[in-house]
Amino acid sequence: MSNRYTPDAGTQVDIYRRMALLKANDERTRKLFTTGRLVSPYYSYRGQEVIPSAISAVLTDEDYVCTIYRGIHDMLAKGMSLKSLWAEVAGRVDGSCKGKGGPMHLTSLEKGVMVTTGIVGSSMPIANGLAWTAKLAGNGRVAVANFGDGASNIGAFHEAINLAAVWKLPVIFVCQNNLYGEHTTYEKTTAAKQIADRAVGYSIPGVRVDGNDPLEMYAAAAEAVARARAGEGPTLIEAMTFRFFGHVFGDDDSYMDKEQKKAAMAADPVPRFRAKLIAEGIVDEATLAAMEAAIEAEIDEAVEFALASPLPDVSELRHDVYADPSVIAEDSYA
Amino acid sequence: MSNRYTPDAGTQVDIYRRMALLKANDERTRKLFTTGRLVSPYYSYRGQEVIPSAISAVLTDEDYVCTIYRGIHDMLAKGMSLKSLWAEVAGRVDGSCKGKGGPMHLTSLEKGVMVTTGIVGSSMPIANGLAWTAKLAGNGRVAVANFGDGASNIGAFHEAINLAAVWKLPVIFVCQNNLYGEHTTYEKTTAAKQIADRAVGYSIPGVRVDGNDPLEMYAAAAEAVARARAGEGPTLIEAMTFRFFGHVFGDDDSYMDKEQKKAAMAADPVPRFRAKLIAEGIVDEATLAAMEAAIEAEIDEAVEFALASPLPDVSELRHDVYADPSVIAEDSYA
Amino acid sequence: MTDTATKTRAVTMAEAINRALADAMAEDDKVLVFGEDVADPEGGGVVGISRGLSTRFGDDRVRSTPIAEQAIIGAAVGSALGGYKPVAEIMLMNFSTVAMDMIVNHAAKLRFMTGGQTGVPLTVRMMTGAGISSGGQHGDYYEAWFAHVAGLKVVTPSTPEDAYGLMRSCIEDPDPCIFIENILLLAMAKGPQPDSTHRVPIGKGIVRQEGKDLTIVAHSRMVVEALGAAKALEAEGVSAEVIDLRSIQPWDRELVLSSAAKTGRLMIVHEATKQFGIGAEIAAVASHELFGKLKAPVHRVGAAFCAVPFSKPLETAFMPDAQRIADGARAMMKHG
Amino acid sequence: MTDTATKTRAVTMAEAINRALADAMAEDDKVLVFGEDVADPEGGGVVGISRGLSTRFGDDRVRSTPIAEQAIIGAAVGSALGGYKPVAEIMLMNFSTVAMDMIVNHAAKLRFMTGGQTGVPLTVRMMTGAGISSGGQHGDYYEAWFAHVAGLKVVTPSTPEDAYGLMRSCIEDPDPCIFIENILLLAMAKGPQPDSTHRVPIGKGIVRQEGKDLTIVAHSRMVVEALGAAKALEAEGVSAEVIDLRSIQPWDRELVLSSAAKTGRLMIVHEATKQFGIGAEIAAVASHELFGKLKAPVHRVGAAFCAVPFSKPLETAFMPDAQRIADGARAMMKHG
Ligand SMILES: Cc1ncc(C[n+]2csc(CCOP(=O)(O)OP(=O)(O)O)c2C)c(N)n1
Ligand SMILES: Cc1ncc(C[n+]2csc(CCOP(=O)(O)OP(=O)(O)O)c2C)c(N)n1
Ligand SMILES: [Mg+2]
Ligand SMILES: [Mg+2]
Repeated sequence: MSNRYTPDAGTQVDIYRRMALLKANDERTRKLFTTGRLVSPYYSYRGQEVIPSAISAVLTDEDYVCTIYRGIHDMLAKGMSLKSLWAEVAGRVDGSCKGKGGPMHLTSLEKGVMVTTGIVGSSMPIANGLAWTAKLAGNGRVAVANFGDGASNIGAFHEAINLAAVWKLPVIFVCQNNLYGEHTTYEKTTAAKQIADRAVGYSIPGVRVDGNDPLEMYAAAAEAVARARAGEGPTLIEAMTFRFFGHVFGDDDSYMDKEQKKAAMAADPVPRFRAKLIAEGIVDEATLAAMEAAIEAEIDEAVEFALASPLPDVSELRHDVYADPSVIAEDSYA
Repeated sequence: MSNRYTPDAGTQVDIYRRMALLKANDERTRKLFTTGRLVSPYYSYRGQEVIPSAISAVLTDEDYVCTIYRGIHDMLAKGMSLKSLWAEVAGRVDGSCKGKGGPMHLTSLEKGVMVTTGIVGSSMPIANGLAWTAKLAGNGRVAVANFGDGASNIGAFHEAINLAAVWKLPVIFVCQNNLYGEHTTYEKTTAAKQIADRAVGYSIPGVRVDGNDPLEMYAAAAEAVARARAGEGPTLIEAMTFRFFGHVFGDDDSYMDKEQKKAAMAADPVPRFRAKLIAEGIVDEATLAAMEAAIEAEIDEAVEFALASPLPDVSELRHDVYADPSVIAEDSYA
Repeated sequence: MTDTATKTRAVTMAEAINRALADAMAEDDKVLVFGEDVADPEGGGVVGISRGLSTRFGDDRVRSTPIAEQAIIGAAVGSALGGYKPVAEIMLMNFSTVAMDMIVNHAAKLRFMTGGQTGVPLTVRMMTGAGISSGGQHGDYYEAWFAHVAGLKVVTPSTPEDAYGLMRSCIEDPDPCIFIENILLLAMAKGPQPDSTHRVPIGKGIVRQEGKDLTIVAHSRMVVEALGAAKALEAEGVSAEVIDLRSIQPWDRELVLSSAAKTGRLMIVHEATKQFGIGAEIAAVASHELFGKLKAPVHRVGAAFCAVPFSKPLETAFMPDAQRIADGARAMMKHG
Repeated sequence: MTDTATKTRAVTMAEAINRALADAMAEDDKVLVFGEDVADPEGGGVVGISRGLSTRFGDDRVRSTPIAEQAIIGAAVGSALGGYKPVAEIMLMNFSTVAMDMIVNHAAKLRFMTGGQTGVPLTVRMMTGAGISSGGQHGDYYEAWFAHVAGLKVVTPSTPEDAYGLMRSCIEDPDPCIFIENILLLAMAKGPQPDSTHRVPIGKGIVRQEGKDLTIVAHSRMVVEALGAAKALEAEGVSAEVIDLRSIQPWDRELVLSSAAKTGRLMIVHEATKQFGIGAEIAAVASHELFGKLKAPVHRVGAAFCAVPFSKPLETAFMPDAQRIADGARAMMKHG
């Protein structure tokens, strides 16, 4: 890891702030799902907070992010409004997608969160297109494509990285390797010793990093973003991590290695980084406690806002299919 | 190149026999297309004769081959009957596919030529399935998947090789790298320095060989087949070659580097190997001349057979859609 | 093949399919089962359809795959060509969009393109259906696409018995079959457990309820809604005949046309969007064959023309239901 | 948008599309063109549709791609989201089967799933059509699939003028458009070269020939066959009205229904296989809307239910032609 990309103290605290927000938000979400106040599949990202928190610290609001069903951490770290996120998760009119998309299809244009896909692999080819527009416009933006370890075996991964490499697009391919795709282990499905090795086949840099180490993650992201902005093309980052609550919330974890899971949860990166920041004197406990309290209050407010927002009217089925709703025959709704 | 896999004199002559057959067959085909006696797109393989000739020398009739629109060399080298091939190319009832498939969709069950696809990349996932059955049955067969350099950038390539690697399937992935995909060069489309490099991403052996050198090609094929039969899994072979007559016969070659093409044609592997065999005293000129004359005669006979074979009756549209033609409503043909 | 069922204890549709796979594997060692998460270490399928199979029949024949649907269907095509009887799972129908080449250009066409030299006796299982708040990319019905492709067969059971019988028929069929499972029905549909000789012939529908005033044709979960509508209509003195198509390609023209000829009124219901759905084909054939003989125009009910929406009231309004079906029937009764 | 054309010299459909792309690129620097072999060093497209564009507008905006249709359509979706107007080429419609996810789950749905926050104003060009001995994987028509997907628009010109006008309309449209080119028509269809203001509104058909005894609805190359049939019928005293649909999604219900109401007889012709083709939707709607008003059942003509066969006599018999259309019309004239 090169020293060139060590985050300064302020940035480290900023990364922690994002991590704390993500952790608190996931905890709140699981709570509301558990009590039945919200109902839908929920793909908890708990345990993977470091990755987008560190990456987002090197991005601007104008940079693009494409992510997946397990992607709320990516959006929140990028700065998406908690209120419009929660209202969308609750399926309300004030949701970022008017309740039409839901937790698997969030978009936040102001923060560059362009696409959230439920199809494994599909974040990558779309990120290329966004990166291409940045290159055409010469505006210096980059696009980040998030995906899982399982997605590294699907065709879209290959096609997208090859195209990005030959066109030298400003994309960062971020594989959040949590060792499982649904219930199947990395080893059973993935022939590469490490996914980062696949970069060789595209003549681009590929690095495997500890995705639960904020400094290592930051350095990798900063280097990749710098390369992209400098016109040097894409980078493949394989960020090693773990998901604490299985594939979809409510899963039984019988398919998991219990020791592995216990160890991962014991090494929870959020309290770990918190303790490190305090131990190194970068920030004091009271400041972090106040930050965390503020986050809880912000989440309280967002949840309240969301649940107070009305449900959409059924006439909404006719809108946003095409820009002009009149092209749809009336009896298409019979 | 290891000495373990040097073909003996008889095998070298056998490889040459296949090459001579392929060359003569392509020449005859182009002639018939030029005179308008046959009409359809034709993807000449002239220049690529060595690859399947050397590979087929290490295969049995029971081994499987999946190939592509540019694949008649692969079939003939594997031993497909000239008569049923020619009758199919001419769209006649005695064609291997009763005239329904045509030159882009030939199949020859007796020789293990299972699928000829017109879709770039699609030979590979299907070859896996065949290889899997060989493994399940424990019959020692292998499956060869042929494809082009352009196909190495499509999703199916990636998915298929990864699956073959994790399941240790007895497949040989043979990339016939003729430097162009339709009219686009390798460099413009392919981020890998060499396609063989992509094997790293699947933890399998990947070799780039001179696909116009029969000994080198034989050695690579023999090693890959031996590995496959021994249960050690797939190999990716990138065989460097060149196609003399463009993408589809009749193409203008304005998109090609003229010097490159001239040099490739000057280094025509068929006369080159012929001269070498004679120079090394492996076989004498008269023997080869007789062999070539026999090949011409065999082609004469096949062409005559094909053109004498009747065209299919239109009632054939109703057959071979399903095993049982009665499932199709009569008015589906109105 | 005859349609027979010996009844014993009640099972869910998920259990019936599981049993069909197990029985087929036990009877024919050429039957293979594979797809994402299908083996027991991975839970035997995301909703347990293949539970127990890898333990019983071994890792050779029952395999969890990488997330790579082209490779999955490719392996199915290749193993079918090699003489096996693969049953591949595409977890949800929307994911078939990454494997359409293998299904349409290869599985469907190889028999014809090879002049009958080869056949591709594979079965692809796909779950789908709206109603579980999974949003726009997890609940589409594309049976109309598959039915439009010569060479494919398409079945969509609505009961455990039919699921068993159709799965066994698909596996034994010499041609590629698309087996569509409604995600709600898998747990919700309960019925007698068929014995191992039970088969449902592909292409044969069934009358679920007899009636004389109008015919409602449905498949998959919409059969349940159609029966609900029929009940409501009965209370109003309208007698609806409900036909469960069970197979979409081929579909049972004889049954549908004879029923419609009898009642004089035909409605088709499906969860796919109405426009260009399979209801169009059935309506077109019926309007043609029964020209001048129907009392009312053929009526179609389908999902709204949009992606499956997330928010509950939208998702509920998106899907056809008993009320919309009954409303349509009431309007039809004003004719003729 | 109005349908206007100023006529000058005759051009082929290929030239008209080329001109439409060039004019659009000249007027709006957000228009991008890409696909396999489309740039000039690669010949400007396999049949030259994009010839001259990369030379004139530069390698940034006109790009030959790897053979990777998911990446191509992904780049189109992403660049459309980023404010550009991509025109992507999928060389042949059969190859869209490897990119259906990007088209169906993403391009079509993103506007709806994002609650209108984003739109995906892309155009995908696809050639197709039987008749050139290219066998079973190079000539399919899947317009019925695309038309079934909410969010997509689908157009299928049969003349150079319409090709120009529809291409300009597709590029300017805020939603994703599938632009279907018949491979024979590209060179065969000749007509006046429209000026740069010419647009054909998406969703509007056109009467190619007026008639009073029956209405024949066709699109793409089948319009040529329908006109051929109309000519033969005229000699027999049967006056056929021929409608060129031009757009499939949305299609011009008003035009089709008013013509069919006038003539009392409706036939729909397409090169896709008849079963579950777009003719079914049109027949279903017309049979519904004109219930009791038609003199004969709606008749559909489509390709045989099999893969496109290679051998010439089979390929010829596979495709609908003027004779089959005229035969159908003669049979219809016996009714009513
Ligand atoms: C094309 C496709 N196939 C299958 C699925 C079902 N599915 C959803 S998530 C998932 C696992 C993905 O694993 P990974 O890429 O490692 O991401 P993670 O969920 O671990 O974050 C699967 C198989 C899908 N959504 N899309
Ligand atoms: C999925 C798909 N996309 C595009 C095509 C059109 N096409 C046919 S051959 C070809 C070039 C393939 O190049 P390569 O793989 O190098 O094989 P070669 O023809 O050189 O032997 C293309 C693009 C196709 N057949 N299938
Ligand atoms: Mg994972
Ligand atoms: Mg090539």
